[in-house]
Amino acid sequence: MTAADHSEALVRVEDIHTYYGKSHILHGVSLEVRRGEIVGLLGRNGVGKSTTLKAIMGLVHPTRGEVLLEGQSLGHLPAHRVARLGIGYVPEDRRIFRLLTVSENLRTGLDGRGVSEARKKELLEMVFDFFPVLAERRNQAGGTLSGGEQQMLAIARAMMLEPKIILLDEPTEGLMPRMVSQIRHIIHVLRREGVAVLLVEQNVPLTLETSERVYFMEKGQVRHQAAASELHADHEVVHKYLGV
Amino acid sequence: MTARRTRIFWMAFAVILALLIVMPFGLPEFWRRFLTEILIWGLLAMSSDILIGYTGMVSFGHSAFFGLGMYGAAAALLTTRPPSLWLALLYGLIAAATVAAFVAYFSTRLRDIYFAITTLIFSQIFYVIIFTWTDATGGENGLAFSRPALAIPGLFSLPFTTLTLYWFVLAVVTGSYLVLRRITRSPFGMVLQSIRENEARTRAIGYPVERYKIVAVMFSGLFAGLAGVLYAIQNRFAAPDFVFFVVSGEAVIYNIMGGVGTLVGPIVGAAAFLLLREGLSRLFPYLASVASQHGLALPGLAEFPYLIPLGIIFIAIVIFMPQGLLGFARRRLNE
Amino acid sequence: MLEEFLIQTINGIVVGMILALVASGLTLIFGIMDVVNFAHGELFMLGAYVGVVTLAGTGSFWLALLVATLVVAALGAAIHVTTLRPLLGRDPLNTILVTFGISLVLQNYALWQFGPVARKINEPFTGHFNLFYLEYPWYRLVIALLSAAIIAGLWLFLKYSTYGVWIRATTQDRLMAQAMGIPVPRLLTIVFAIGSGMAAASGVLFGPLVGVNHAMGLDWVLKAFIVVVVGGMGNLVGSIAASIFISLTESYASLWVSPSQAIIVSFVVLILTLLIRPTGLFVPTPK
Amino acid sequence: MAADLSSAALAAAAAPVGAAPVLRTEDLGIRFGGLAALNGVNFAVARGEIRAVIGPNGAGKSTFFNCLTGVLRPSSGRILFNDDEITGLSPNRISRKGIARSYQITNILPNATTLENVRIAAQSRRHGWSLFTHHRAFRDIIEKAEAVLATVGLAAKADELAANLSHGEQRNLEIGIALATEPQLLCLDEPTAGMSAGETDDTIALVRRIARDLTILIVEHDMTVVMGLAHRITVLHYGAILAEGTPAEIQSNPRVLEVYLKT
Amino acid sequence: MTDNNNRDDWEEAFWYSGKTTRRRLVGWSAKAAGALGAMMLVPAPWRAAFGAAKPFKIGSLQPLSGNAAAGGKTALVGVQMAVDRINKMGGINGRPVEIVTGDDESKPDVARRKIEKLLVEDEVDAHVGGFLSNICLACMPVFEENKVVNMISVCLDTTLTTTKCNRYSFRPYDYAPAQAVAFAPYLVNKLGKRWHLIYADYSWGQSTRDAYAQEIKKAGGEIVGGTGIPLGTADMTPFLSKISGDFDGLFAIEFGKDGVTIGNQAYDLGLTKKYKWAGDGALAESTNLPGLGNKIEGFVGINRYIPVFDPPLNTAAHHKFFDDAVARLKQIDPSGPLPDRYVQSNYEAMNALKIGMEKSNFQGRDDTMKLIEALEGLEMKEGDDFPQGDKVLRKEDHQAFIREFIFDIKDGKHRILETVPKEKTIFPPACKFASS
Repeated sequence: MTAADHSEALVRVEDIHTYYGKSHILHGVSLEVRRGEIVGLLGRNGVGKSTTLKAIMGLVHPTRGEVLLEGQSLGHLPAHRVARLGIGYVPEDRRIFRLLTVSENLRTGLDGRGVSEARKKELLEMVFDFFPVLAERRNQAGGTLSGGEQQMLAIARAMMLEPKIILLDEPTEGLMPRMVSQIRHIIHVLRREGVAVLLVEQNVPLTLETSERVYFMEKGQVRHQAAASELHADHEVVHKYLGV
Repeated sequence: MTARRTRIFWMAFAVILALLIVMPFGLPEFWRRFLTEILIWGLLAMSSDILIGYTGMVSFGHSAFFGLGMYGAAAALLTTRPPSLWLALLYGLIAAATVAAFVAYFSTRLRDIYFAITTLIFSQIFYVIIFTWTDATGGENGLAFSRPALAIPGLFSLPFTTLTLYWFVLAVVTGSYLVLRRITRSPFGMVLQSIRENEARTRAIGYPVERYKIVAVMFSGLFAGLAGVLYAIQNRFAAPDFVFFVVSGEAVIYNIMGGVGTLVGPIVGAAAFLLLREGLSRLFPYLASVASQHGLALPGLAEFPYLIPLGIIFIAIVIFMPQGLLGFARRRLNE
Repeated sequence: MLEEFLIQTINGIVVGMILALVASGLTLIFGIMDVVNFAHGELFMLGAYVGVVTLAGTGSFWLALLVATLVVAALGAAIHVTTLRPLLGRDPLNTILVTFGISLVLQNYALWQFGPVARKINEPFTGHFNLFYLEYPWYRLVIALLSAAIIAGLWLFLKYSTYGVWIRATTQDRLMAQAMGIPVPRLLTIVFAIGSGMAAASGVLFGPLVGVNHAMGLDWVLKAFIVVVVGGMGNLVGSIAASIFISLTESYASLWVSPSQAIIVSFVVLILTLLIRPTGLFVPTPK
Repeated sequence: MAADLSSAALAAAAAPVGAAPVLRTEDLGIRFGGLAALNGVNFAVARGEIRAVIGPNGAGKSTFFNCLTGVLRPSSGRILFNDDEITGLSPNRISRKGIARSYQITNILPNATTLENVRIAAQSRRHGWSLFTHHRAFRDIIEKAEAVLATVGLAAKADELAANLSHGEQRNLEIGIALATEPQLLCLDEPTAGMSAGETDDTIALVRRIARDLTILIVEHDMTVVMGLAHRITVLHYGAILAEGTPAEIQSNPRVLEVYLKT
Repeated sequence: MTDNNNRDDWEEAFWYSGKTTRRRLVGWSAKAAGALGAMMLVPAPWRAAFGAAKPFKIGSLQPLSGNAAAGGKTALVGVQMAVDRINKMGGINGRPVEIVTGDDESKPDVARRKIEKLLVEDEVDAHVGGFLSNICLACMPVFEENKVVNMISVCLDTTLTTTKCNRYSFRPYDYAPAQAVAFAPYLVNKLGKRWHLIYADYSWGQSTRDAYAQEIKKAGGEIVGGTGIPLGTADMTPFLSKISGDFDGLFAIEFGKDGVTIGNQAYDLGLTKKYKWAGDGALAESTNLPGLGNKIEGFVGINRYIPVFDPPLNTAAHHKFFDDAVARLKQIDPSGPLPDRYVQSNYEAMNALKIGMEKSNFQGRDDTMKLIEALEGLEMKEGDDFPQGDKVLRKEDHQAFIREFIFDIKDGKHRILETVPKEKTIFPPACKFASS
């Protein structure tokens, strides 16, 4: 691991273009997330936010442009290699393994990385500390959890990789307000732990409140970026890109 | 399709058809017969393209339709004196359509691999029945019969020669192609393609999808049966082997090899596969004879199992030509 | 009548277990990889041949079983890397065709390499017990038990091992599994190798009941496919249940109707099951 | 909860055009496993009305649409369309009765042209079983399709592959497909999802235009759209109707503010 | 976190680096093929002896791949043996003989194509071969159409020389009715009166079953039951375990792969101990014996050929045939099988054709009618051409009648129990040639 200055970009996305079949999804997206930073990515449905996260993760390979992690190009590295380099992914619809138990879901990211048994235990304990409800349900099939619990499991599962950054795709979608505040809490905890977060959200207040910087996307491009603190005052921009 | 594209298409069609008409003149007897057979297998493959390429259903039951067409023709040719070409066609088509209707009624309730497996099981049922019911079907030995003449009662009657049989088959296959092409461009055919693209949406805009699928399977089966009748007429026998699911598998292979959803692709696929197989089966004996003319005896070379290189080439084609031989032209042929 | 019924029950279960062993490798490959492996019967046959060769060399049936499993598993891995990986993400139809090509190659290779004469695998022990009017060989029961043990081993592997958890995760969501750092391409190769190894093991186990020849895989593969679909693709328990179900149906049917009709009866039963439970008989329904 | 507000009679009485309800549900419910996704929904919409259905994610809005259009079979209750019971009919039968819908996630034929997408929908009422005539021979269908494309503003893109349209154009095509089936009731599921502000305005205008001859049900998150379009609004929450009323009433309803409008 | 990543590298090198690796792979296989070719270089054989004489082309259609490949491969050995011997001895009418083989892949559609290739394109002068009955039947009209003599060499189906007989096709070996005539008295008198028949449930099995049922009854025996088994059944136990009751013997009509299966499984269930165990000789063909092991001990069968030197097979001619066949079979199968009746009947069919061609001074297809007349009623004498024994090719139906051996299996080897002279195998002809 190269010693890195904290101001240096952890993840840098440089002008990526992606296609789905014939349709051009991303038209040159560029953004960066610094070490330990929480960054929001806002935009309407279908502007390419989720695709951006997938491209960082290596689940979609850009036809042009590149993704760099700590200055190293990820090239066309398959997603499992990207994951092991320290990027955690929490997808939009959570996509937990429904027929696997909670602990099996957590194990998927833990095993086979040469992590010592002791460290594995430690990680599990840590996660169960954050999410006591998961500890209670550790032997229950993932599919039987409630929506909020599934969301926690999805985040916990990503945390097991000890990532440098977590890509969070609409974590509050479909959650009750109580759960939403729990997500807010989790993001704060991640910040405290020094894990960077790239957060895609529809929930603007939550994003503005948790993020340090925010990018706005429109039509497959990043159109605007600003510090979250400025945006609290600047409803114009928010309205322009989100229509709220 | 723009008027210009239409004109180009029909010009190409006319040129290829003309080439096909005169082609046998340049060919020795065996290849005339082989060409006839390629057209027949091509028709079978084309019939299953209606399902694979246009409706998005993969049928492993086409051997049943093909085989029943054969046995239907056999029934007509064995029971009527003199054997009548038109009766053979009629019986064969009725047999194939009946079976297709039966199979379609049940199998179209299922989708994807379940549809495929159900059609496969149905064809196996017919296979077992035909294979073991020796009294009626001749069992494994099948049925042999004589070839009818090309006749219109009261007008003329010509015995088939290799050449006239080829033209007859070419006419039927060309006619079938035109009919199928028209069907795929009719409102009905557009619904089939809509089902392939998006079944749920097609249902949501008011189409009874199941009924469309049943009719599609029946049409497909009818043309598969037609291919069966032609095969019976060409080769003068019907055998249970043709009902075995492997024949359906071959039809699927021809489709994928040639390019699905093009109608002509499957014919090209059939031609490519059959020619490749024939060519490879000749290659090793040929190499051995060349070697022995140069004073070398290579024991075992002539008997080298040519199906091994066939398999390898086949695998390579699937891997490196994902769209099939004609897949690149799909949009153009389809509009 | 009762005697015949009991005998057919035992027959049905024994045949069913062998079928289940063949099918479980197939369903594993099917469920996780979307690969309809038409070469499965040929892997079964090659397993039997490797068994014959090892048995001739060492004299140990059990060693032959082990060697055949490992050799064919390695072959399976090689086949996967060279021919199936390039098809990742393509229409599953392509895999049907490629595995058809593989079966063509393997079958003709076996004929070429091993020759046309039927070979023999001697059972590791003989002996029988009396079952009403029949002498029933112990070995048949041992096959059933061994098949059950191998399947149970597979189940334990899937349940508890790291790779097992990964395989199950990948079955459910390949993309997400990859995003969790599971090396999916390698995992798919391993799964194909395991499936191939299981086919080989069943080939060796079944060898003593029949002769070993190049076409022996053909007799199983069709039925195994049907079983896999009826059991619910990728569902191990479903395949076992479906295997025993179809074998028992056929065995019982042979009590009442002629053998060929018995096959038709079992086919009809299968179609009915598919119509009633279109996605397989024993699919768990996640909420 | 709020049963007094949601009775069919009340809804009918308040309808702007004042006609009898074109669609009514009585005690509609559906369960998935143990979860009640819809629970005793009594709903009515009058002919000519634009009715918005809003509510948080997971409130049952899409499930409600799926029940109306036959994708899901309700576990209890009845659905009446023009006083005709349509509960549990297949989607194609319901479509033929005159209910059409657009989808939240774009649901078109991506590999067909824009015109073909609409034409195939228009053809569902006539000539669908015609086998041997070229589909281009049916001028009436093509004219109908072209008219629909003109309505949704896609006439210029008629020969473009649907997959190559922009997101906003695809959303409008989605509406066009539904319109081409000549419905009496059109259910729009988040028609402006993911659109830019300009596109959204166009779509609002489009919905207003087509609403002259139709009854429209619309599910939407974008409150500017909802408030600008709807005659009345129904708020769903946890599978039940939480409130119903004019936009002004809803905006000032404290319970609605609590569960939905405030985050 | 990166310590275990290397494990993936080999596969990525293969997979993700794409074309270069693939090209290398192609290079390897080309080299391997080259090496293989070099290994096969062997000096040329005799050839110059015939000078410019145009060889006779003899077609031989055999299943060399697919289900029936096992039999087809040994069958082809028989034809090759005969042809090599003929060429060494000066050919036929002063001209060498060349075999043109065709692989029918055990499929009738392929067979049909291949036979047309042999007859129409290669213009063979005559044909020796045919293994699967359905293929023989499917091809018969083509011989008639092209006016070419077809010496069938293995096909078992009775109707080939009865209801579907044909002027151009000959069967210079036995068929089921003749074997039944020869075998039934032995079965009834030496083994037992009451028989249960197990048969392959398709046309050959069914017609053979009928022949044996008729002859066993004629010999004073009784048929108490029958069990059909579908072709290609991997586990026959469910069918076999239904067989019970009080009778003397089980008679099995199975061949090839299914013969091996039933031999093993009937033994496993104790049926072969409980009942007398007999059947068509095809079940215990010498190429099947390795697959049957000791489970076939005591089986009594009938066959036209068995690879033993008991009298009357202790002749110099048979030794010559046997040694040559063993050497050649070793080349196609490393386990070194003994010759079976497929080798024998193909070898003798070719020799019968040779004699016919010599008798009619056959020069080409134009002489086909003369050749047919020469073959009709042809008497063949035991000797180097016909090590199996004397035979006659009956004029009325082109069916030969030959000496049959009733044998059992002892210590894994055939043993002659009784020799049935050809006169005692005669079954009346039932054939009407279409007048041509």
